[in-house]
Amino acid sequence: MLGYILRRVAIMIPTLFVISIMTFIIIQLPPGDFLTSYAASLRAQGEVIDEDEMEVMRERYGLNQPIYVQYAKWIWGIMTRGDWGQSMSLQVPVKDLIWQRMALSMVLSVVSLIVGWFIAIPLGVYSATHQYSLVDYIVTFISFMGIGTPSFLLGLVVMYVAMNYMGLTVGGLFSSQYIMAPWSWDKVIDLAKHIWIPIAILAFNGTAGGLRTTRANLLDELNKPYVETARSKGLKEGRVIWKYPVRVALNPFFSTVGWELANLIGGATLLSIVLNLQTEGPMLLNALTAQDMYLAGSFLFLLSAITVVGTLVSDILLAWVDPRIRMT
Amino acid sequence: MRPENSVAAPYLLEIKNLKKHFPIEKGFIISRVIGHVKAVDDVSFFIRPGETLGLVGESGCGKTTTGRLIMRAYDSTSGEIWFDDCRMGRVNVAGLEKKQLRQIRMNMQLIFQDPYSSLNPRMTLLQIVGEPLLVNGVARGSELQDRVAELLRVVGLRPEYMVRYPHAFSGGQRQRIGVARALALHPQLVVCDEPVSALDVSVQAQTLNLLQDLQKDFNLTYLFISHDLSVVEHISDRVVVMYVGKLVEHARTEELFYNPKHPYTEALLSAVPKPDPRLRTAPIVLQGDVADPAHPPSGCYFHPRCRFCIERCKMEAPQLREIAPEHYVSCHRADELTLAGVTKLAATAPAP
Amino acid sequence: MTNQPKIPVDEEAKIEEKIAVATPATMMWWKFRKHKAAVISTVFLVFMYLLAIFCEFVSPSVPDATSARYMSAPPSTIRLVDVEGKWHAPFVYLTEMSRDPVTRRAIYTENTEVRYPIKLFSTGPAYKFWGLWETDIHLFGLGVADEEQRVMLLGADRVGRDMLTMTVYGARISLSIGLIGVALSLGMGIVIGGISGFYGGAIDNFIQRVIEFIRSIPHIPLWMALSAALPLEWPVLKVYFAISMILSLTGWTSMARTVRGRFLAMREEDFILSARLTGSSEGRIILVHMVPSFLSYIIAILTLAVPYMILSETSLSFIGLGLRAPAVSWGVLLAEAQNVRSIALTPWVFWPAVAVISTVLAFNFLGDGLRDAADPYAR
Amino acid sequence: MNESNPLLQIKDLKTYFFLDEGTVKAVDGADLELGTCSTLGVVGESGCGKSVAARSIMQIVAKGGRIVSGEILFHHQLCKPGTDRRLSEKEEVIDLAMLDPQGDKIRSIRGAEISMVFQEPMTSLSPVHTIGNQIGEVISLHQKLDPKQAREKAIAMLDHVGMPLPKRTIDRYPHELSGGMRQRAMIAMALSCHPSLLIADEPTTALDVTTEAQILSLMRKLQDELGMSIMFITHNLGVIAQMADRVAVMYLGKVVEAASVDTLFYKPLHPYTQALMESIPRLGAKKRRGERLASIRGSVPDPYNLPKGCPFHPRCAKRVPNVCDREEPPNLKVDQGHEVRCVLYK
Repeated sequence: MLGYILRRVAIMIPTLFVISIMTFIIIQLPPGDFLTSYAASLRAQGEVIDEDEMEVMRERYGLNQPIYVQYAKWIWGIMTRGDWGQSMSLQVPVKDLIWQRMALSMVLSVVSLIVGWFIAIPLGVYSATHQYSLVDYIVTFISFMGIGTPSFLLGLVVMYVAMNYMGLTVGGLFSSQYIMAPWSWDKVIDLAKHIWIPIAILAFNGTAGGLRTTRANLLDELNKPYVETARSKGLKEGRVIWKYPVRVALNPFFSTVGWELANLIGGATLLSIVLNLQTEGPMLLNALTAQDMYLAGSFLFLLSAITVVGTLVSDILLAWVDPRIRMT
Repeated sequence: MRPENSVAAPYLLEIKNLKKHFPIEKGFIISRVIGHVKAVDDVSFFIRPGETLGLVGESGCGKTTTGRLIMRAYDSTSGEIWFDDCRMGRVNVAGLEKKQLRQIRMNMQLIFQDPYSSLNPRMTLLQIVGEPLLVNGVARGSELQDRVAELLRVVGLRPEYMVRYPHAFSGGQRQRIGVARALALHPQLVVCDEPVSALDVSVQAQTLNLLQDLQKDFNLTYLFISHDLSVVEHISDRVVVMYVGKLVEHARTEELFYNPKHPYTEALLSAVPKPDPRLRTAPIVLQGDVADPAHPPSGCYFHPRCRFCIERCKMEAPQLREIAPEHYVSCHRADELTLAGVTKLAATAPAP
Repeated sequence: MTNQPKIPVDEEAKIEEKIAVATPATMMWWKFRKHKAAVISTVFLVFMYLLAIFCEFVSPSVPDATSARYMSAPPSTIRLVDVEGKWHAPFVYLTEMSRDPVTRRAIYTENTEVRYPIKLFSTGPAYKFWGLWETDIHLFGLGVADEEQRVMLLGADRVGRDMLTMTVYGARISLSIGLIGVALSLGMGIVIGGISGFYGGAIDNFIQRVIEFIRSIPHIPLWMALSAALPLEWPVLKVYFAISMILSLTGWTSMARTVRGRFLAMREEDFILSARLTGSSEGRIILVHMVPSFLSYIIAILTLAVPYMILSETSLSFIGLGLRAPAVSWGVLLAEAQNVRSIALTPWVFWPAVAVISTVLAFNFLGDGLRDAADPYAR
Repeated sequence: MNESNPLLQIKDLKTYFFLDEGTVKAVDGADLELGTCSTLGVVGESGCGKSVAARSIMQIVAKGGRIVSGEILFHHQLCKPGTDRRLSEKEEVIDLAMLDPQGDKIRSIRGAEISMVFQEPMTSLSPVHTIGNQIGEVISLHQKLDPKQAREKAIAMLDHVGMPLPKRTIDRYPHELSGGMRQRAMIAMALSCHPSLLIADEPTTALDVTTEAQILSLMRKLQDELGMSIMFITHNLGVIAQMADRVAVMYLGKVVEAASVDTLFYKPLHPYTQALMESIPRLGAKKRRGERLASIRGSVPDPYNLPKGCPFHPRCAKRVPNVCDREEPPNLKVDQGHEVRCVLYK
């Protein structure tokens, strides 16, 4: 098992390297660079920027160097100094911007994932064991709704309902007085008061998907002979179901943690744009439109890295829970 | 049907030292071979024209792989498969090029075990049975229909069924369809891979009878692969017994069943539950499990389970040798052992 | 063959001839028919696609018909009974706009003096049908000048465009981008997955690694980055195709995996081996035996991929990275409604969202039904 | 067999499946009787209802199916734990057909008084739990033992069924064992609470012939040692001949013939039984080359539309026109312990 984990970690490192190269290429794809789009936005406001000044700035950000030099400098900075480069639009080091936002994104996604599962599993089990019952139909329909409604639309609906019927303005993760404040107990409580709405929205999506998976897998497992064996032992029906087929049907959950997390992060990105949350979403969007390449690149790289790590974790989890694929 | 060969070849099929080793691969990005499963390991036997050779053994003994190697469904690792083709003469199937192989396959056909997965559910009987005729350019159009109708009639199905799909038929009927397809090109050799194992008891007999009748009518030669010794005894002229990829005994049916020379054959015969409550003899119960073909034991593969095992059996793998005319055994002690075969039953079944 | 049959003809159980000769398609249809939600969804989707195909004709207005007279106007009330209690064919009253003296917001009132009956095949704003024929015939309308009175079933947006018209025009792009995206993914998926499954070995290994790699990048941020790279000055059509390309860039991976998986599973089937042994060529085996067997399955998977594409386009356009005005897609329309305040005051601008959700839902049900029916022989 | 001492009596059992496609009368009026410490063989082809009948006894009929009518009388021997069942004097008769399939009563019988061994030893054991976990569970459930004691009992049981290295095997997962070993584990699990009845549903069908011989001799040995009855379900007449005391032949949900094993093999009365006996190739009965087997024409009919009258009549060589296709034959007692459902013996 340990050897398996070590091997997997070993092949993860080159993967991350390739990803970092890919992200760097992707953010270099737009024609022009930060300065051209900066100049364009200035021009839109009626200001003019002169060519010499542009050249100086280009020099300072290293934008006149070949792309591989830029990449090498960036990745070297990350590996040796934890320096993710400079955000050109915000004029601060990227590392000062990303960590809190990424952490909040992770909290949002992981909590939603767990909440979603906690609802999805019992409902899915009930639905599968009561196939074609009224509850099953309702649950199935709602899960279809959950799959069909993307989180950002749901976010809009929630905002609309909150505003129209409750007179509330939904949005953000903090009350205004805490946004810039340093972390404190009160700030955490304030966060909890706000974050439940996006969590509920994301968890609804997660529940819908999880429910379908649980139900479908369990329906397959329920017909397996080992369930009959368990029943023939004289176990209570609940124990028969929960100890055996549910246990087997949950394996796919572990194997998909990685993808689920990636999906959730994607959904969370959009939702946070709609709800204007202080997570990575809005900042990534701004960075992309402004061609703030180090900021955007760092976010992209970190998001991919999370997925890669998530996949690794899910593979290890699966090897841990399923003796059939346990590796030596 | 078949032009008379000027020189009568003694064997229709002759297998010499056939081997198939499947590599066991392991590794992440670059996989490496860490061992081999010796699915078929140095097997030699022959089949004469018009006879039925039974091939028996327990699951994993390599009998199905042997059948498929003969058909060249897989390529063998080494060894020769000599087939006396009615047009091309005696050829080594193992070494044939694609084009010649196509020719040869018109004279060798396979009947499968599972009557469900072996018929394409999206084709009508006309398409299924007619496919060999069509792709080999033998018949088309209305001639194809006539031929298929005839084939269906031969296997005991109504020609009108030709427009139907396999889902309309029971397991036994499907197996008849499989037989019709195998016969379409008038093959010389038919490899029957457990053709009745998946069928109900009452349908088994119909199918066995059909195979026997067709053999007579079309002068077919069968390689009959089965794990059921009673069926093999019923249908075969000669029998080959395999154990973990190796051929352990090969003899005429009566010889093998009444006078086995290999302890494994003896145990196998003894283990078959006899359908007669008055014959409740304690079988020779073998200890342990069939050896793992990826990690076979040293010497004779059967030695850990053999009650006659001596030191030599653990060290040295026995060679196949002819201890009586046409009785081949691979056992060091074949000459000295007196083994029990099947006790002759009263020639009649219990009276109705 | 000269032999006389010696075997007695099987005395067959009475099989209903209808079932016995049912083609695979018929069997699938019988199975599909049982899935009520899928059948209803099919009808709904056919309706939506008809709207999208004939959007110029079906919509009572044209998308560029902005009008200060109808800014954020609510849906018109269709009436059958007039104020005097007399019955008429469907009609609308003249809408009059005034402004709230304090808030300066537009207030719309009905003038019950003037009735406008709704006509079928009435004249309206001129358009070019499919960009080919100039005409001014619409499916329904009032037959009067736009500035005089409009019938707006779904109200109007901020700049006074008819929401029904916008939603129907949006359907054309949103619904077709799903199909094009899926078609592109399918093409790539089948070719690459087929190569992977057919050749196996090192090629297969390499392709599998590439697929795993692509899948390890979260889709939405990747799409965001790629669509942010599209030059702003590109024309609508170019952006449209670029967006479908971006969407299928990740979509093909799952398609390729499915195709490969099926290919590998199918190669092991006895009936494939049988076909090979009877001398069928590889081409025949693939075309006659393999493709029909997984075609239905692939179609079901495709159907489930379409809504994903539609949603992705909507998401991208919504955050301003996908299509942009003047293109009309549901995402673009929603992006314009993005301001919550505008949704609260004029909830009808949310209609495109309803269209998105119901379409996606219908596709999911349809895909579910197709998947169930895909293999009528599954036992 | 000891007729005065029945363990299980099934009377006119009907178990139907109500499915979308129609009603399947899987068991349609079956009568079976099983004495203490004896073996009843139930033989029949696929779809004859033999497995469903067995599941009806345990009340574990699959979804969509239920017992429609009939009695399943189980003579529950009340004895102190650990004493020989054969010596018990008090007994309680329970109609299992009347019990709630999920109730406490039937669950206290399942696994303890009546237990079952299934056909597929691979899929009948949970792939994600160790052998010890699955055996220990049934022991601690019915015998109220703590986990440690249950584990020891499980090891002892594995040893009893001839599992090599039971102390190590107990922590193995099913996929790490061979087919024969898995079936031994299944048997250990089924017998761990010393049931008075073991239902074995094709326990050797998935096994090779040498493994089959091992399992059959193990079952015989255990029956002698533990003093239980076995209901042995199989389609293999050879296995039946070797194992059973009494045999019931089933066809399309009905018991068409029941007799002692010797009578059934030497004096079968029902045309179906006779045809079955003649249609199997017998080892050592080889006659001339190319000799044909007697066969039963046609195949088992579709369960959704069964033939009228005697269910076997369309395939029967001895059918009486206008009788067999009209009336259902009654169950006739032709001899001591020999019953047959055929109008020929009226």
